[in-house]
Amino acid sequence: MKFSILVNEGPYTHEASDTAYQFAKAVLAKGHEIFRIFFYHDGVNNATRLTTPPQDDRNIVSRWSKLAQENNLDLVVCVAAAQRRGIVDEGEMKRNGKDATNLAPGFRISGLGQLIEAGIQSDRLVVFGD
Amino acid sequence: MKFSILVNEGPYTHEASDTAYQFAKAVLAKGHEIFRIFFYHDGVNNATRLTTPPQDDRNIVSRWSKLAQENNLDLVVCVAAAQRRGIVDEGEMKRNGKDATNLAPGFRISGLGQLIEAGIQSDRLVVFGD
Amino acid sequence: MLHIVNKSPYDRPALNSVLATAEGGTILLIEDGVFAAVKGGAEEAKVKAAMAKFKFYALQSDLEARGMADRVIDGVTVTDYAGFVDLVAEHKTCQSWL
Amino acid sequence: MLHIVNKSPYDRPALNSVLATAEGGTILLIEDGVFAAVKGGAEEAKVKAAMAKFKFYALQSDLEARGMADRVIDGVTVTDYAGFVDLVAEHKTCQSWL
Amino acid sequence: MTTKKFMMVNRKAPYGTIYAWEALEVVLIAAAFEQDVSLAFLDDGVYQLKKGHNTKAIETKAFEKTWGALEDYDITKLYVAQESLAERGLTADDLAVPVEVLSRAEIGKLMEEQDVILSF
Amino acid sequence: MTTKKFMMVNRKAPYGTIYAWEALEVVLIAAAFEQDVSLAFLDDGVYQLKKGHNTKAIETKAFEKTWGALEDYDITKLYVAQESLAERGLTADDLAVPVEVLSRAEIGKLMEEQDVILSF
Repeated sequence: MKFSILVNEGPYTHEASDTAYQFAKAVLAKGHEIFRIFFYHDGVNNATRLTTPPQDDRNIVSRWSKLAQENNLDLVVCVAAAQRRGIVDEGEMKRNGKDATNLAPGFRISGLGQLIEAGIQSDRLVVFGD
Repeated sequence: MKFSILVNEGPYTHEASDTAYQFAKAVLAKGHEIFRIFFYHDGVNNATRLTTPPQDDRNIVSRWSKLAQENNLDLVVCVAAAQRRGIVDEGEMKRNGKDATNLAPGFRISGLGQLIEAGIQSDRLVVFGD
Repeated sequence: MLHIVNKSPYDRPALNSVLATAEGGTILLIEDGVFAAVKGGAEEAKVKAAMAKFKFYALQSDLEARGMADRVIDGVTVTDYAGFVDLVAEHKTCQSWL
Repeated sequence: MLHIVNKSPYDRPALNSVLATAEGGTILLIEDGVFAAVKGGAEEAKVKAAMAKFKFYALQSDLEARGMADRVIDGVTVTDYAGFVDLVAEHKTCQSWL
Repeated sequence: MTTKKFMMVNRKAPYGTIYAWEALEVVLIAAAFEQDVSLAFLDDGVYQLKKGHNTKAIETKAFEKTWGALEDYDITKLYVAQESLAERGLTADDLAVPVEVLSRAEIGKLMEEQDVILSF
Repeated sequence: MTTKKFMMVNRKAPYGTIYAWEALEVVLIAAAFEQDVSLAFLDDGVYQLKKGHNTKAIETKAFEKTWGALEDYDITKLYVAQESLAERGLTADDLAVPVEVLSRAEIGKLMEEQDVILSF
């Protein structure tokens, strides 16, 4: 079965991001496909490579990057939500005249249409948020 | 009278950051002093210069920077909360082996002790959060 | 003490918690907390009863944003940010019931 | 439908909202929602009564984290993430009551 | 393109948090994808529809104009829970746009007919 | 250094959000500054003190050890609302550390004596 996941909260602040990650792992372990994981609202903050969590704590951002790399997942960050919150890739940096990027490996920035497409193309869309 | 302000939520997501800003302006307009504005929890996300809000919307980050500059305010971002969430200045970039910074002008990163000091030194400490 | 409440009384127990904890004092309703200052809802009776022990204020800009400035419960004082600052200054401590 | 509730019943109206809206179905309690699955509290009676119309599940890891795995209300099925995935797969739609 | 039934469930008050606003952005995109979109307003979500929002002093954008524009996007299915309105002392006359006021149970039945439910 | 009476008011459940954990970091710093620190637990905040937290599966750090360490920082004033415990089916025996169980009204009186109240 084809799943998509929507993550609406940032890392550490709300458990939603942890729950979504554990759920995604379980979906894959069950042999299902993940069509897309979409990050919206503060969920876009899962995609900054500038975090440095305490050494004895989980690294939520790199955990997502690794999961994406190992399973060829499509992690999409909403561009409008990312602009409001300062999540930037090369293209956004140039377009908006910024002087740095912070997008972590394995994520890409795109439009909200990618969320609707995920809803259309997937058998199930599960929302994690506050 | 000497005020300090604690901001616990990020920009746009929760009204707390707006309310804190309007309150700070009103404190200054009344002729009071602001000893410090401390950013904790997701409040540290007020301090990223990488945001690009829609053109017809307020720019929360640059609004803080401007207020600080014009009134010589001390805007302090908690270092532990900033590390969890990816808010980085030059020193943090070097210390944690990061490849970019995103701290906006007028903010500085420091320890939680600065919040306690604000509580000790100020006549009033007002908390804005979720 | 000045109690600052920023949560809707229909969504969170913040206001209930103040009323059940503090003997009296001043309650300032801000952000979504201003819904407690609005006439006609199920929470109105509770706020009116609490007026015996608490003085209620509500922030004008948050009432206006929500289209509620014209239906504030009698006895709730509408104030602006300057008044908010004065309330904080007048009370020895303030507590935000987050 | 699968209703996913991640809010404490003592802090938010999410569970009440499900019970007042859906005719029946399955309710999965996760995150702070698992407090609704715990014996002995003021919300227990409501959950027990709702069992006539709803099948209740609670996420084991969230119960364990909160020290509540040993006091789950009889009739609530404790499940892990694999079970969570199965529940989503078995129901045509799911709704997270945020 | 495949057309699915999308319902956006709004249970949060406006302005206190951004969820309501960003939910509306999803609604407009779903309409642009020519999906069968409906909106449900329950609990504090009904406050989003209150007429007369004046957000000048809090410096954020108000909803009212966008509600009015939904019809241009062929979004006409706005369902509002009667119980939630009544609990807050509101009636359909207090709302900025025409809506269908239904009981929670009726909205619950409509939820069962959806393919995708997005909640904010 | 000036000593002030700081009270940290905890009303949120642990793990669902980070507030409780980051509040604890403030408590430890306040103690390092030799302030007169007390903690109040109301509403869902009482869940923070429940004994037997096992966070291995959710991969976050548990509170229990830190509560035990508070005494080393001379933090001994932990006030827990009786009504909040009872509402959740808990008693003082369910808690990971010794606390003073007080009525809400008694905690309300202690709040009045504080210089600074931080809420999370």
